[in-house]
Amino acid sequence: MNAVPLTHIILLSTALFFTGMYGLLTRRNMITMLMSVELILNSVNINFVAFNKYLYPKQLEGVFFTVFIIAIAAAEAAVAIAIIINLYRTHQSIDVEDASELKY
Amino acid sequence: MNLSLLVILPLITTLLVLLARGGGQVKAIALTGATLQLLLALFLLYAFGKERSAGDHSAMLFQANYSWFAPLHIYFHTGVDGISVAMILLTAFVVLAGVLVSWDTSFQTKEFFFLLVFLSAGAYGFFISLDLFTLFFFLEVAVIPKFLLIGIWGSGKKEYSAMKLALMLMAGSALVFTGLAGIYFKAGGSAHSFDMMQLAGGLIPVKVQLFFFPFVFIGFGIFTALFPFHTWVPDGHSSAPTAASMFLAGISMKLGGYGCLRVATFLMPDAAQHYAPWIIALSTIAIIYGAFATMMQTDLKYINAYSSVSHCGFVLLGIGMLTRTSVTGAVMQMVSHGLMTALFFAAIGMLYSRTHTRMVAQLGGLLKIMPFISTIFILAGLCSLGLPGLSGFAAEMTVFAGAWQQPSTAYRFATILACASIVVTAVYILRATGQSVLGPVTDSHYEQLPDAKWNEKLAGILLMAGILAIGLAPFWLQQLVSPGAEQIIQQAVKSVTIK
Amino acid sequence: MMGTQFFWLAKQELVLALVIFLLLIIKTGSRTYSNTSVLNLVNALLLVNFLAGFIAPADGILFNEMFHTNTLVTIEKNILNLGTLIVSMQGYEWLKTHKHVIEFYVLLLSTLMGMFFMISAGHLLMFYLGLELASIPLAALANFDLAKRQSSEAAFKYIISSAFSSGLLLFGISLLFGTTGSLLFSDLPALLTGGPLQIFALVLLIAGFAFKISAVPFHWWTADVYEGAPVTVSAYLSVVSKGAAVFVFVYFLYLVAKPMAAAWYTILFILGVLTMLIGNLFAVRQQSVKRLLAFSSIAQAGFILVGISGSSQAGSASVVYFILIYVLSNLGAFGVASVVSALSGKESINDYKGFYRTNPFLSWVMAIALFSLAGIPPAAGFFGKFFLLFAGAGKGNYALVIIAALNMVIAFYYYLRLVRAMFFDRADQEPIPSLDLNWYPKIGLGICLVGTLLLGFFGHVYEHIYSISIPF
Amino acid sequence: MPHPLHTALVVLLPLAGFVLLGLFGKRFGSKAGLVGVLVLALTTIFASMTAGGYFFSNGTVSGVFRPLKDLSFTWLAFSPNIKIEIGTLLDPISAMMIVVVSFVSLMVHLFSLGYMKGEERLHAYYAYLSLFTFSMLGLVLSSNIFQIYMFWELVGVSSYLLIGFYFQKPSAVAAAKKAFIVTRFADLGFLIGILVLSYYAETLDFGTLIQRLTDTQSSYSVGITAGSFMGISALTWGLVLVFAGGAGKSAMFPLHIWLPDAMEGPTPVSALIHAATMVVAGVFLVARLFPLYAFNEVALKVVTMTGLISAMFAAVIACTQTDIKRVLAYSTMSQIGYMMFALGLGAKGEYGLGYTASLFHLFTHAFFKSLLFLGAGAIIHLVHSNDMKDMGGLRKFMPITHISFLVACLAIAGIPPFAGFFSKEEILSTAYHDSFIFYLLLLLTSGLTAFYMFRLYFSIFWRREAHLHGHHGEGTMTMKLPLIVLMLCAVLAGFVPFGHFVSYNGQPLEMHVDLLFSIAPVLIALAGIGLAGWLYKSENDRPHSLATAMGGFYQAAYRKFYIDELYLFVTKKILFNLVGRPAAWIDRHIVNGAMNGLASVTGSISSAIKGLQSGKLQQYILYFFAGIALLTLLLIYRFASMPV
Repeated sequence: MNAVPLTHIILLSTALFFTGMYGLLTRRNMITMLMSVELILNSVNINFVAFNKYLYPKQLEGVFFTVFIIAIAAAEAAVAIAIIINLYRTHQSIDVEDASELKY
Repeated sequence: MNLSLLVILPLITTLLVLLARGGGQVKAIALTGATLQLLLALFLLYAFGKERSAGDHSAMLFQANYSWFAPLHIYFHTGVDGISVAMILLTAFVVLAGVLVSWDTSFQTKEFFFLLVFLSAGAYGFFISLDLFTLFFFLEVAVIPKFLLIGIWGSGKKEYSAMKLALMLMAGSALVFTGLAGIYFKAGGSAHSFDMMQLAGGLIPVKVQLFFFPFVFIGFGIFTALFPFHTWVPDGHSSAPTAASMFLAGISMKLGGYGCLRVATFLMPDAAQHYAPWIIALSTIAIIYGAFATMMQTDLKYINAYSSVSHCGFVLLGIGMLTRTSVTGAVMQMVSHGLMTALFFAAIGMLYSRTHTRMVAQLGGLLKIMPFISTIFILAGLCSLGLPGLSGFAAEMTVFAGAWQQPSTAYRFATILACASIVVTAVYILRATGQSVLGPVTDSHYEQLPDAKWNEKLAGILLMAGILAIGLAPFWLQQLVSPGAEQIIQQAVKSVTIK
Repeated sequence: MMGTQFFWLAKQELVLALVIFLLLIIKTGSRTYSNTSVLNLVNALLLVNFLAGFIAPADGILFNEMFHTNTLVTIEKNILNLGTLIVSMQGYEWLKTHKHVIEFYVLLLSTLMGMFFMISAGHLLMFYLGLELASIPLAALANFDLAKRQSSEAAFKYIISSAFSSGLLLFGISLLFGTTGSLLFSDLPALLTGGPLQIFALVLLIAGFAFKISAVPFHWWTADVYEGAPVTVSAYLSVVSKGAAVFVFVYFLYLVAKPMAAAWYTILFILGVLTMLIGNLFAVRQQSVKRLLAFSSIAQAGFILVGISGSSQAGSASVVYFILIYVLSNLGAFGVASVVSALSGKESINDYKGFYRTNPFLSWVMAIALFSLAGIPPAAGFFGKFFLLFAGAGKGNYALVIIAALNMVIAFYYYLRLVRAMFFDRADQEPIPSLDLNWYPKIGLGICLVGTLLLGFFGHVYEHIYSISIPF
Repeated sequence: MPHPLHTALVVLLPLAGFVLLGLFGKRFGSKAGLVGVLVLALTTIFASMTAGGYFFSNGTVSGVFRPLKDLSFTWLAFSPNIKIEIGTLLDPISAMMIVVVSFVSLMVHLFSLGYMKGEERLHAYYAYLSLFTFSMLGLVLSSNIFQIYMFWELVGVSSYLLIGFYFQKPSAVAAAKKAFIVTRFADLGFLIGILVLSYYAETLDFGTLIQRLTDTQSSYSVGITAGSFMGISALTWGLVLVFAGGAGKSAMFPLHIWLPDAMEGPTPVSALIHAATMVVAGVFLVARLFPLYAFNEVALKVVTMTGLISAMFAAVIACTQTDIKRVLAYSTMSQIGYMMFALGLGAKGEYGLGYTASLFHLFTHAFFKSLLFLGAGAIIHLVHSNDMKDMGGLRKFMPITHISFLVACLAIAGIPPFAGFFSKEEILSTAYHDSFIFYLLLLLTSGLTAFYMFRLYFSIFWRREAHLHGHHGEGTMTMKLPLIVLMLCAVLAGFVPFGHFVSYNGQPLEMHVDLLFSIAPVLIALAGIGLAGWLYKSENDRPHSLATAMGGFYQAAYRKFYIDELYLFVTKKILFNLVGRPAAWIDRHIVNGAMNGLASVTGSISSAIKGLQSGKLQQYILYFFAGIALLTLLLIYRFASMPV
């Protein structure tokens, strides 16, 4: 049952987190960036679930939190995509480099 | 009497100014308000004298204490001693004169008088405050009107000057603020207080004093043109409209001097002793250096502005010398310089409004064309160079006499240098008068120019009356101020004996 | 039992929810409605909402401590209500021609509701939900100038930044959960030990807050979003959204993270200094009024951090008091910028040259607001800032106070630049014409002006706030 | 019947005149002069009554004159001890001075009626004259050293106003400025001297000051002699500094440069201020503090030497000038040099002969010198020129002026029985008793005096036949009358038994004229007159060839020994260029530059970091994350105490 230790799962989530970070920082496509953010959120989800399962098995807080995060991530993605679509209308591009008029 | 009236009266005036219709009404209201202020100030003088002669020798009279921000121990605590009364009188004189000389303002009259009268409210509030918070509040209240007065109605590079003045004064306030924070939290254990009368009894530990005194002193010093933080003075004064120049030099710079005295020296006597050599050194530099710099100026307003640097040096010198006489002299110098410089600026403003130049070289022979204006110009000059019978003499001599009471050779040397500045003063004053109002008429257009109008005459006469009242009979001012000075100095002297 | 209590304690949220539902019904129900009537209705409802906040404030908890409220919380929500009302009135000129007025208000009020839940949160989950409810619709709002490129860019930057920041915040919460096993505010203090993971969690959480109140180095989105978004939304962001985050931040630090006070004090110190400095330095050379105000609001956040760092009852009271004043003064400034932008389309400082000659009232509102932001009496900002910095000084960290005080000088410079443009300079091109305002924005600006001028003089306002604010 | 009130009236009447004329002068129009004269006449009457009363009834106690102090009130109290008490102090010298001052002033007022007729600002002129008279009378009656300083300054400013009366003439304005500034500079010494003396004596009152500091037993005296700076005792410092003030007002070398220029003022003013009254204030001041000076060898030496040098120096220059007023100015300086010299020796010799001699000379000099100036005024009024080259043969046109001028010249040359003879005799006698060299030098100077005065006289009244066309006569009666009155004084003043009234210790001092002693001075004076007659009585080229023969020395004297140039160099080149200009420059560029620099540094930092806000979202995220990473590292390093 306990074949997979908590640290491994934490490592996984950390890896996922940094994958997300990496994607967020390097991808120029806005949709990909949005996906990278989702990765970060998912690493958090893994954390919650793992902590809940391994450390505080009698509680449900972690699990519930995860449920809410997933729900909200969906809402967030919806709004973000709407914004990106709108941005595409004005910019004719979803390259993040093109959306850098506001500066200094 | 209720001291708050001094603040309320100008505030009501400003309100009425706002509600007034048309320039005429605005002016009439402002004039009435300023006259009432003067009457109130004179009544205060009378009431103060009566109370004192009735045997009330408490440090501050007419005290009133209202809670303002109770959790922070902030009170609206008012009270006056002789020093404050003297400063209030000065304010009243300059305000009325300022309103009078601005009579011809036609551009945005309402705003102009609103700001002008509003400034006076700040000054009164400052002088009656016994609570550091309210004092600081009133110190800063004046910033906006000053800035706007210079920037809107000023001349020359007014924007630059207004910015510079506002920023440097703000920097001064920032330093004062830091000092206040230190005093508040470090004085006497957990009993946080802003009340000067409570803080005065040597409540602030010496270490704290030594750390925070420079903040407070330099902070207020910036207001009163402490070298090398005086550079706003020439620019600010020269760009400001006449009434604002009068106000700046006549009252606003005095806020600094008063603060140096009432807050820095009174509350932190040990530090005042400790830093006295620095204060004296800086003020002596300001006196001499200011005087020499004045000598090279060619613009009348710059001349007066730089000479203010020099003259305000006397104030700081008097404070730094820390004797009863010198401190009395410093206060007298504040009053005297306030009146004198206001008169000077008024005269310059009148000349400028007619000839449209302030350059000494372009003026000349105006005594014949405008005898009244030229006469007050010359009289202001004579007061500035310390002619007996005018206020400058009595004040400066009191500073010198007080300074000389310090036996240290270095202090004596500083005093002699300060005395020597009166020669330089004579040089630049006589150069300025000699070239601008005396000598041949340089421009035939000047021949047609009119002399002072009733309002200008009244302003000149008013300020002259003040100057003469001190110059001919300085004893009343000296007796008014001296007990207050004594009280401030006592702290410093006491702290020496404790050491 | 539970029923009535619920109605009383969550009454502000409920009123808000009713308003939102009403708007949705109108939207779905009627096909033809005029913008002005909607605006009349909404403003009236918002006024009712604001006034309702004062009725029978009660203390209590709901949903197993998930939700709590007390007089302080009520006042905080009222402040936010007031801010929203003013924003709405000032946005009148922009909204009356906008195609999606109802949607605007639905989104706006949803975020407000999110903030209410955030403030009332007693559990990190509740807090997170409130936070997201407050953030996501804001991104949509930022894009509300639908045809403008900059508006979309701003919205995109905001949503991604916000999502990233909540990702980090959640990561922090997950670590907190991992190390303590509880996310209930009342349990947490006892469980905090100060281990490395908890410190990491703390940093992440503070970064989440810092993002919302735009503290350096988590502020990068601020200026871009403020500039790109419609002015009304920027105003809302800078005042209401920031205010709500500050309230929760204080609550979190003072009550929940108290055992780690030494650690967060250090963070606040660093962030405070950086925020003031960077905010001011960037503001100094801005040409756009909105951007100027954006950086100014960043710098203000620095001052708020100084106040929070005071770690005392005076500190928390001063923060609330400051926010109240800040709401009025910042909305004064944004309000003028908003009507000017809506009616003349001008947004640069140079455009404001000669403004005083054509629009004296707006100039005075702007000037007083700016002086208040700069902390110059008699504007209330003086009192707010004085107390904030004083609270900071109470900790004995005078270096912080000196830096803050000197920063006020720099800040004063750029506020004066704008005042100078309005009052001193003559316009080099066509000045902004005399603007004919509807009475909504006029009232909105009037409230700001009067409030900014008079608030400082009523000592018992502060006294009251002090008496109910969070002790340390 | 000297009543304190009378003494006060002596001072207050001219003040009232000043206020009246200053405020309402315009209303009087051309009558302003009459008002002035009337006030001054009253003043003179009160002054004479006061002085008469003092000398003849209440001044003496058992034959010795005692100072009378009256009407004292505290004007300004610096500290409980050191306070300015305004009051009057009557003693022999002040009693003598009020008479001289008011009398000469009256004469000048009278003379001005004619001289200044038709002047536009006549009321201002008379107002200034009244102001001056007030200040001068106040000065001599001062009972307090600070009071004297105040009036001292007032005298200075009224002199400024009068010299610069023709304010549209740049040279007049410059001269007035110069006079004021030079004396101001000297007054600095006076002021510091007062501070030094009062610090040790703890009083400002003359009587108390002198009494405390001369009492060698008192702690005050011990203190001031013990206190020293740079090896010189505080008393010496104080006295020398005070003397510096006196020397400035009295135009002693090297502070004399203002006096010749001051001749730019209206000539009657020169008669009043620069001949009879203000310029002798220095002598008066030293006399006032004489007991203290007598106490200090060094200070006295300074006084003596200054007097001697000035006397000789001015006499030499006077021989070469061609502006008649300048000649008179240098002559004044020379004569005051005599007075100073004698005063410096006043503590020696028989019963302080020098003291009496000095003041006696002051007394007689006042009459004949003001007479000379008024005469010169009358001449200038006629010729409209100051230069003796434009004159000659005027004796026919102005007989009264001629005679009075001659009498005055004889008086100043020291020819018996004119007034100057007696007083100069006493001074020479003082010198003779002290040092033979001094005596010889003074004798030579007195020869020079006779020479230059008669050079002046001959050049004006003889030399050539003049043809004046359309001149308006010698002047009005009001101009002639003062000449005649003063001429009488110049003849008779010498016979006043001066020593009876004014002496070092208040006891009468018998002065006697030793005929044998008089031979040498009179002879040398006659020689001077003879030489002058030979050179200038008729037109010839002897003066020119003599001047050429003297070469460089003549040039140097003509150029006033380049003292003015030296001053100009010091002020314009050194003070203006090396102090003033740099101060102004430093202020604008360095101090102000530093303030502006702070602003621009802030601005450039701002520009330097603007790239951080690049507008690129991914960079923002990076910074965001970097911020978290750094904070975490820092905090874990600092605060993490225990493992997870």
